[in-house]
Amino acid sequence: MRLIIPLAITFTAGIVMILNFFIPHQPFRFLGENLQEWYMIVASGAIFLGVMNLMHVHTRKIRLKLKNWKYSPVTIIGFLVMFVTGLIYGVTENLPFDYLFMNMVAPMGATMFSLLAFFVASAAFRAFRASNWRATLLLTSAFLVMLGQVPIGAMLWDKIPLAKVWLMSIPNVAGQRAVMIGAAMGVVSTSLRMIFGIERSWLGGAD
Amino acid sequence: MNWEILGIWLGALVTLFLYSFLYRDNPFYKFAEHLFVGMSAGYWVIYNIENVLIPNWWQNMFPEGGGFDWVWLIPGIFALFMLARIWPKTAGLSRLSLGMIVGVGAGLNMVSFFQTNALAQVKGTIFSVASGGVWDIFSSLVLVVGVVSGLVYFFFSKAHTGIMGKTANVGITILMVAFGASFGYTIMARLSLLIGRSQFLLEDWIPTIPRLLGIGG
Amino acid sequence: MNNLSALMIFLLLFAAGSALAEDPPQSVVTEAAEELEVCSAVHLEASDTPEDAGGSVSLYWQMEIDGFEPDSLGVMRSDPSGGEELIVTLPFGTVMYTDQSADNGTEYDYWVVSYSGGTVGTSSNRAEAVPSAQWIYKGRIGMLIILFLMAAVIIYYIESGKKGRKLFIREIAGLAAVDDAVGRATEMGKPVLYIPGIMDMDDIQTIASIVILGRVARKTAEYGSSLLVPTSRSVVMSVAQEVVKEAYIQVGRPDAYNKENIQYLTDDQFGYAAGVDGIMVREKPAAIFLLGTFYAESLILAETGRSVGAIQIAGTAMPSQIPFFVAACDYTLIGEELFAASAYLSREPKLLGSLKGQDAAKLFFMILIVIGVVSATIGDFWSPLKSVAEFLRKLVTVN
Amino acid sequence: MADIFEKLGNLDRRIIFVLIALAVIIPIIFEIVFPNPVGAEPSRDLFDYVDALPAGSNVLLSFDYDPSTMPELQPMAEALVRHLFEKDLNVVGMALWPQGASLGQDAMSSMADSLGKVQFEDWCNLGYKTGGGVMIVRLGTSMSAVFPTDRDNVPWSEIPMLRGITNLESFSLIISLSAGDPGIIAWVMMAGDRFGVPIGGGCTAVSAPTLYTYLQTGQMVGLLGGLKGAADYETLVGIEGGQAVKGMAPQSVAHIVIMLFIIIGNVAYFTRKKKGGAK
Repeated sequence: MRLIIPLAITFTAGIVMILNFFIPHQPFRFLGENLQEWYMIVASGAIFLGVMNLMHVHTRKIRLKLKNWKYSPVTIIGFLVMFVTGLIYGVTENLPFDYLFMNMVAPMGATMFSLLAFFVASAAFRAFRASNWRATLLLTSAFLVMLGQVPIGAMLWDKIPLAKVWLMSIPNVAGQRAVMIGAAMGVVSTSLRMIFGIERSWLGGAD
Repeated sequence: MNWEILGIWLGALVTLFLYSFLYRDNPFYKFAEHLFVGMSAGYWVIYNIENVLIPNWWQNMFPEGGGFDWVWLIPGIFALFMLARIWPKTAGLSRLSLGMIVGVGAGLNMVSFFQTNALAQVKGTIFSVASGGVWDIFSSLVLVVGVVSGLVYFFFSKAHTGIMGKTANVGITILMVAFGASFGYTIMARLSLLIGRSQFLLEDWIPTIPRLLGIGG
Repeated sequence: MNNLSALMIFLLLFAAGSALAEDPPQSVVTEAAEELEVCSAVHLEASDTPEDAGGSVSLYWQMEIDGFEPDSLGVMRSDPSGGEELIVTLPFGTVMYTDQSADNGTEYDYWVVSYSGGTVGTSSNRAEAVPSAQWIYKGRIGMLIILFLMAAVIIYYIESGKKGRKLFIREIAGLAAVDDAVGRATEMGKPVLYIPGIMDMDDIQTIASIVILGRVARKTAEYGSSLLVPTSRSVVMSVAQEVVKEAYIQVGRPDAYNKENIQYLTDDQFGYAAGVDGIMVREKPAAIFLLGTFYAESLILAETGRSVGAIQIAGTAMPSQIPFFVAACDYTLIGEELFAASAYLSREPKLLGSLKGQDAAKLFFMILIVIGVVSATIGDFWSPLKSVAEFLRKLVTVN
Repeated sequence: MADIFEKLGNLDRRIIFVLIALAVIIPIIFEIVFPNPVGAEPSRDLFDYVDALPAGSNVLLSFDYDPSTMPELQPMAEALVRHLFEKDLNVVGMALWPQGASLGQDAMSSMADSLGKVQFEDWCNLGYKTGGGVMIVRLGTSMSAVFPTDRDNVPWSEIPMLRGITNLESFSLIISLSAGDPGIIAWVMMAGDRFGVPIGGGCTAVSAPTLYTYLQTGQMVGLLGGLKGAADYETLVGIEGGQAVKGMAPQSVAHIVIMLFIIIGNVAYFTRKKKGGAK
């Protein structure tokens, strides 16, 4: 019983969003556009739940002196500094909030992102072994494309860049398409199961 | 104190702290990681307030010219239901908001995935394979066979044996070639990021060291 | 009538322009420019904005190039009652406008005037239009039909599954390994780490991942190993708490449920990656699940997980990230396999039925592709078949 | 001997990390520049197409990007503009992205100064116009109607080089430097397919694979993909030590390091397998 109303809301919202795509007429247009915006507002508002959880986890860690609790104040202070400067100064350029973002948050993001340069190398070293013929194909195609990306490929043989273009535009496109079409079927079927309440474990309900 | 140089130093220090993770977990990384989680969480809260809650909600509910648009109470109430999770007694209300979120997501995803992931891709695969030279014909055939056999690989309700199994094998083979190519191709973009960070350290940060020590300009 | 007047204006201006061009000395041109009118909009076309909720008229025009340039343009409208109004002032250079303030079924007259020095200089031809609302996007009918048929087939198989029809499902290696992975974690006394992707609850891959989380949670509850779920979204955290708690209750171990294990880190993509990396190296999980929507952080997580020696089961429908999971994880659910997971793990007939429905839909598309390619190819030599291919392409075209 | 391979096969990944870091840092510090031979690639196709255009032809260059993708696209813009000027082609610039107009202006005016080209006679910049694909279709009927003036409000009629230009069909080639949507795809579908104007382009590495399909179908005459494409064009045009060519040095070294590791990994794997088989 406690699931009936949420499921009814899911059903209504889902059907409205689908009809909105096919029917330009009111009220679907109005409802469809608004529902998307409403969703955004609810999800944005929910971020307070998250940060409360974050604060709770770290204060608890400090209180109970759990492993690595000494670092928890760093998270709490980091959060408060951003939150308070943001509330006081807003997001205007060159004010403290923006300064902290540009000089700390953004560089940290860029650094984490750039770790990928190292990880692609270690993953390639470990995973690209010609252990069976399928793995050999994976390895060969990766190797050819890498060669084609840099001048040394063309130095070895001027057809290598062409091989790269072929691999990227034929087998790569074929593979991506198969994955995409298949995934779309999965999405349609999963969405249907949600909208019609066939799968309801995500609401914490029995199946 | 020069704010610009301080900014470069802050950026450089957190960059080096995070890179230290490549060696192994250590206090510097732990510090930077905890700082990053906290600061970015703070950033996103402010971002959500400034870029969604104020313009998309508050200013819609109380338009500039004065007045009050009651429609915008609805998302406000749903958001409150969501926050009602904080107290165990009212936690059940959040299911109503979850129902809304999942419904919108399911409906929206269903049509958009179906359009861009299925129909557009099928359309792109319907073409004549008989154009161009021998090599072009071969390429076109690989493309079509690749898509169709790839789809056979994803069949769940039939055992992959006999002709079905052979076709699925062709499918997974083409998928592997595709994954390899995609992996090899992406390496360049990933290296560009590292080059960017290295340039920051080498060209922006290191030159400030002699200046701070009073050597050179 | 409208066309005629437009033509006349155009001819007049053209005549003025060409007469001017014949004047040879430059000084004369400057003098003449003062006599010249401000250049006006021409070829104004007004039509009901197609496929909308009504109340909207699309206007297109061009600018005459001979003459001096106006300060701004005004779009004028009159309705049958005779009332004239200026609906918008636009900067010079604009060549299109959509009037959103019209009433359905009313016949409006539109014209564009050029302002110069605060006064109306010239005006364009008049164009009339009647706005109306439409009930369907014409370009999407084909998609509607296919989607409806597919939904019907999937629901049919779900129903037949419910009725107890025996349904087969092929082996999916990554899912067959779930038990082993959780069991291994229990033996080693180490936790299981579950990453539901970095997107929010409106993302269908996240939803699929949360459903799988429910099944995995039941296994960890049965085996008695601890389950860590760091999330990047508040809503996902809430749902994950709900789902895991329910799973522990169903298995009869509500005491073993620990709310603190399901925590929010940050919405930031790489902040989240940094936090999860930290959890991986410090908690040293024996099994890691990476299921949901992933972007560039996929390999940051998978390589770190690999380095702590965990069994990793990944799955995503993001084509660009699958290669990295394939390279760094023990098992990878590719695309649709992620969506098949909940059916596979639960073996519930109604869910297995939906898989059967998906297969039927794939078969339909495969046949569509094969017929399309064959008819397009033969169509190159024997034209009647070309129209078959054209028809199929049109069917799957969405506007 | 076999022990070495055993060790190599299970190499500590931190050794790989160090070598990758060195591979990137050393070329940056020492400003190493490698030769960049260009094979039979889509970038050469574009170069050859431009090279074969008769002097005095009109070329439309659309700057459809913003500062975030400058590292990849700006070197392309500079190399392309230089080539177009050297071939005495008339270059008409425009932009589908707001900030593209000024980025294009930078590339064209600096190159024009050094090559002695005159604005309004050899080149001009029509600026940015909103509307993407719809706007392109209108360019197909009349250019001056959409662009009554250029970027700096100089009227169309006062720009001498535009006299012979009525619509898109007046151009021998359209080149779009594209960071996304609207960009090359809009040009191919709206200008190439409808009006039959040849389309060439340059794009970021990320979007290149999608666009390769247009090369295969002949809807595009050539394509510069990412930094490599930019470096190719710089080489073909003969720019010494260009931005993109320089940027390719750390890329090349790091790629070679990764490839060497893949080879080492496989050699070690097969040596061990052989040893295992002999037992």
